[in-house]
Amino acid sequence: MNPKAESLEHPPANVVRLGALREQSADTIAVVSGEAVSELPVDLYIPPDALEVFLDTFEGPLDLLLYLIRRQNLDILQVRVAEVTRQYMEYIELMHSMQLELAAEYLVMAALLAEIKSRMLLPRPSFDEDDEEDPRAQLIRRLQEYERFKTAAEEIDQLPRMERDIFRAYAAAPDLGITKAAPEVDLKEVLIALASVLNRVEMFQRHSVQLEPLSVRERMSDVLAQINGAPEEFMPFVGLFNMREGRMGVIVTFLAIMELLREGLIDLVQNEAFAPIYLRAAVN
Amino acid sequence: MLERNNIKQIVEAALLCADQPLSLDQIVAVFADDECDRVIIREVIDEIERECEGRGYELKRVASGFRFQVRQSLAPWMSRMWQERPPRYTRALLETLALIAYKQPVTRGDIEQVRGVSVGSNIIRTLIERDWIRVVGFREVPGRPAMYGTSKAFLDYFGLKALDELPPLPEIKALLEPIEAELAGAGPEYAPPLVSFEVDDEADIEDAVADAVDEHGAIDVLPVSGTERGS
Amino acid sequence: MLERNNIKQIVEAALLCADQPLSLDQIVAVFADDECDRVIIREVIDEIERECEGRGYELKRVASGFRFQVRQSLAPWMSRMWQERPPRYTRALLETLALIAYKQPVTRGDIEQVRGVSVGSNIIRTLIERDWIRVVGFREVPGRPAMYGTSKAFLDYFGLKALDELPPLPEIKALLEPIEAELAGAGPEYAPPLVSFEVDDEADIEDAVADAVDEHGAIDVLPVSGTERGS
Repeated sequence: MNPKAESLEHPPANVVRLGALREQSADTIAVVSGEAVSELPVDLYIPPDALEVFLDTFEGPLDLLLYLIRRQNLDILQVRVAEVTRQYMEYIELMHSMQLELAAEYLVMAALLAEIKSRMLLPRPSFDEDDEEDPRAQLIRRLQEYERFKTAAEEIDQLPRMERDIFRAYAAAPDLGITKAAPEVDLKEVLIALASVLNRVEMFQRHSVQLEPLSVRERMSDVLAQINGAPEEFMPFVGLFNMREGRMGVIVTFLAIMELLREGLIDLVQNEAFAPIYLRAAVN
Repeated sequence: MLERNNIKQIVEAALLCADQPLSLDQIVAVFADDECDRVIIREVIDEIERECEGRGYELKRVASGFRFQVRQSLAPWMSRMWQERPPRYTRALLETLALIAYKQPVTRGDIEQVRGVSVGSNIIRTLIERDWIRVVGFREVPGRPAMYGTSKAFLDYFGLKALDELPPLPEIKALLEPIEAELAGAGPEYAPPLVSFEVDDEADIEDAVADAVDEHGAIDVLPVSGTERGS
Repeated sequence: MLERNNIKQIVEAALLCADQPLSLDQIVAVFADDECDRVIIREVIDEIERECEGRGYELKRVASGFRFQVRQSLAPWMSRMWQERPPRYTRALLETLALIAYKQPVTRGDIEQVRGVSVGSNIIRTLIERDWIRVVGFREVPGRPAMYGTSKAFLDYFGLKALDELPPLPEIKALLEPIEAELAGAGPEYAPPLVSFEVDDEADIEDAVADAVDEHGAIDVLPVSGTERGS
């Protein structure tokens, strides 16, 4: 291989885009230093180590292709099929560990690019065969259509909105004599709602939600509220136990404190051995 | 230092968008250090109070601070706004409540993670106003999200002495089965209720449909002529 | 008939303590029949709107009615009052929302067609729970997919009166022009402008190409020898 051609195939920093080149004569597309070059020096695209970051950034193959065209000046129609395929396979490998359903869509897109490329290598069919649309036109249209809505979404995100830019002005109601009627709820409704959400969780992910015994959960809330309501920063450990609750009550409180500790929500503080133990809200 | 008039606008706005009375300290905290001082804020509050004269609301001083409140004399009209049948709670609210009950103490983020859906702040506000949940602390992570737990009022409303009187999970799952069976068994035979309405003028159709949608949720429109029914 | 000033106070108070924006009808309903009429209420609303000038809040008209809101320019101070950060929405959710807003009624399939990825059901659920979208009908194709449209609550959330206040949908932007031109009918005859340059030394070719690319954007390199042209 001629060293000149070699160096052109791997241009140093910015990718030279040899656009609009159609391979009419199949093999020779340019002569550099008297040597025929049959592969385009279009190198992709994304440094491999940035792959993982990028994956999170893209909303799918259309988004990725738009980026490659707009930012990296990739001429998608000149892509080397082998290279695209290799890169897409890398994506798919990564996605395998992340979100499987995306992979298929990237795969379809890689196949489409390969199809476009292979058609361009074949002899051009006579023109008015309008039974089937040129896949390039189709792809470009889809990319353009996607780009419109991608931009529209960005604009919607910029609109002033409640909770971030718009704040409603309220005044408290006077004493109305009647209580503002609140919706009635049957406990069963709450439970059915819970059942359905748990059901959904199981449908989407394998691990199910783990729940502590409810008495412990409830006590965890109480303990936290007490600690946060304490005027000083520290709450004496023994002060949390209500001896009138009996042995069971003490155990529940103890388990609640242990669970809060495990979840990193509180800290236990003791100055020296056998000194009183204090609790406080966890600080980082 | 901000202009006095600007300070007044900000104090007024802060009092109007807070969902609780604001103490003087809380109002001061809305400003950056060099933007104004306590003395001016005090003066501005007095001004705001005076300016409410003749309006439908007044600035009230309550134990925990200042808040705007509609004048007591207007109560008869205000109560007309709430005489309608109370709306029903959404599924999202009930799921959120259930998750708080069973997983407390939890943050909004925890709930969102389980539900896979973002939880609107209005849901949390409604539950707090109803006094069914309360903030029991803050998680010491960036953003210091509030952690919620259920309240005594929650137990009282549902007639429970303690939280562990709620049924354990396996029983809850069993609750869902008859409903699913019903849905599955209904199969292709399931027929949505028919809503019919007549219109004389074609131009009225849209209005009629819009009304029906308001009342029944989504509807299909089937063509019907005379007394015949389309399939 | 109530005094005008009294009516104004009541309207102001109702707007301040309602949970939602109030429509004209809802404001009218606060009064007994003989207390005032629609025309006066309209006038009073205009007056209230004018009187907000110079205050920290304004009367805003959105899709479902009127509401008081803090002046936009004061938002930076208001956000200091909230410990929790406002919710952020993912690109996937915003793109889905944009498609529904601009192309309604659309099915999930329509959205997937444009975005090129499947739309997670949690996105649709979030949008429905936030009450921003709703099912407006079903498309009569196999599977009868639901068609979605946006709601008034969506417009309210973004402070809009109607859909046409959304920014206009961006126009189609050119992409890969030479190919578009060819596809548009220039056909195989389409010839890009020729750029020619001579090099004495073979080693200069790369530089010359790079310069030409800088100047003309994408170029093709065609083999040329002497004064002959390659095709």
